[in-house]
Amino acid sequence: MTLTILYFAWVRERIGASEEAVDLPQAVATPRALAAWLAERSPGHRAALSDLARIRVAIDQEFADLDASIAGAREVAFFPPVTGG
Amino acid sequence: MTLTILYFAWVRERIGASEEAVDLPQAVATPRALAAWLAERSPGHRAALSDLARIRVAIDQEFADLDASIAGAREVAFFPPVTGG
Amino acid sequence: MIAVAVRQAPFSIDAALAPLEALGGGAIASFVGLVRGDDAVETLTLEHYPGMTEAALRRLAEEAAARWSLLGATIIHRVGPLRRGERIVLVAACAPHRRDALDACAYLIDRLKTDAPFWKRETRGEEASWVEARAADDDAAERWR
Amino acid sequence: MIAVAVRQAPFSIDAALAPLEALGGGAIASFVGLVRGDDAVETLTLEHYPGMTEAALRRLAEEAAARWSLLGATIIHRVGPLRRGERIVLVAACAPHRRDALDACAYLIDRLKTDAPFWKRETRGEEASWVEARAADDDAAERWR
Repeated sequence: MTLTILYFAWVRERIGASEEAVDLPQAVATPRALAAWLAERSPGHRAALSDLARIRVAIDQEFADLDASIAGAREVAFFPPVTGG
Repeated sequence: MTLTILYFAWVRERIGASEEAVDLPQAVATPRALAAWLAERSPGHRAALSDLARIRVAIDQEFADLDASIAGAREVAFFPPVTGG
Repeated sequence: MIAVAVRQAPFSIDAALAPLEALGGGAIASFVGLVRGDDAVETLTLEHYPGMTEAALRRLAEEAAARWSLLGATIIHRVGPLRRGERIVLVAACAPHRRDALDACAYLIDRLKTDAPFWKRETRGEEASWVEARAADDDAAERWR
Repeated sequence: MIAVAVRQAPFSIDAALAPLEALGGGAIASFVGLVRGDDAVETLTLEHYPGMTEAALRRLAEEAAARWSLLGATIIHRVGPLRRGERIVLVAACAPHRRDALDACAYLIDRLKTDAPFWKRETRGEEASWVEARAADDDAAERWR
């Protein structure tokens, strides 16, 4: 399964990329598992995604829980709590 | 004592004047008494000022009670409840 | 900064809010009252009590500024004949943060409805009538006391 | 009528409210958020999640329109670098009567703070830092649930 991963704000800065396409092992079924799997990719990924208390997630452009299912998703985004307005 | 009396909205229309200067007998000490005294001036005054439940008052450009004192006032206004905004 | 104005001519909201935007706050809440288009009213004519009106509006703005530590407040009220869709009134409050600005803005328009000497006359075809005061407006003003 | 926009360029409040003023309602409440001038921040840079942002703003406006029977709602949010005093966001609600417009306007800005994917970065001199989310914003959004 190929998934688009998006990063915003300091998550993006630490990883050094705003977007990547990944081929996901079937065992990775939630944003929490996905973050742990992505953290192996580089020190930047690890720095960005190790403290999940500071991370929020959207699945296919909807806010989602870290333990939601990503089965069938096309796009998952990781970012800090929002600060607009 | 010479007093300026002002009328607004339908009070003004019924009386047919927006302003008049009156020399007040000393016995007329409140807006309520003043309205009764003015009502004698013409049928229009009577029509405008007979139902005081529908009338509001300002003394020297401050909202006031019908039974407030008008001693020393320069200007008394009679008008319907306000409807701005 | 307190600014109040009673005028016949139309006003720009951008121009009205510009002095508030210059105060350094992060929040401006504003309310615009319009001549409604939902009934047969063709013209609304606003009469007021010159002198008393300006003083009443200024006092209202000062009360709001003190109660919510505003950086500024603006009230503009038009008088004379107005057509459907035209702006009647603008109230606006500027504060460092949004809660103060939002609450002060609601206060300003609720209190203006009962505490400022304006009167509205509606014209429908040949017929003209003075608008009656609404008990709901008294209730809305009362909740701030 | 629902209108939402995410844009870099400045916007006019008069122009933003004109479509709401054409709806025949008597009340428009609006809120403008500005880059505050009370600290050493020189530039605020807004990042967002294209696609998700517009959908989130539209849903927010639709929820407000349903909850208060609005005639219309408008949200404009800027992105990119902004200087002190510049407008960041405008939310506005139009209703027949003022209470609905005022409440819906407060709802729109409270919910936008927690439900729309924007992030602010502050620049002070040579130093840049991402703005931390505020617990007070969560509380403000929570009171509408």
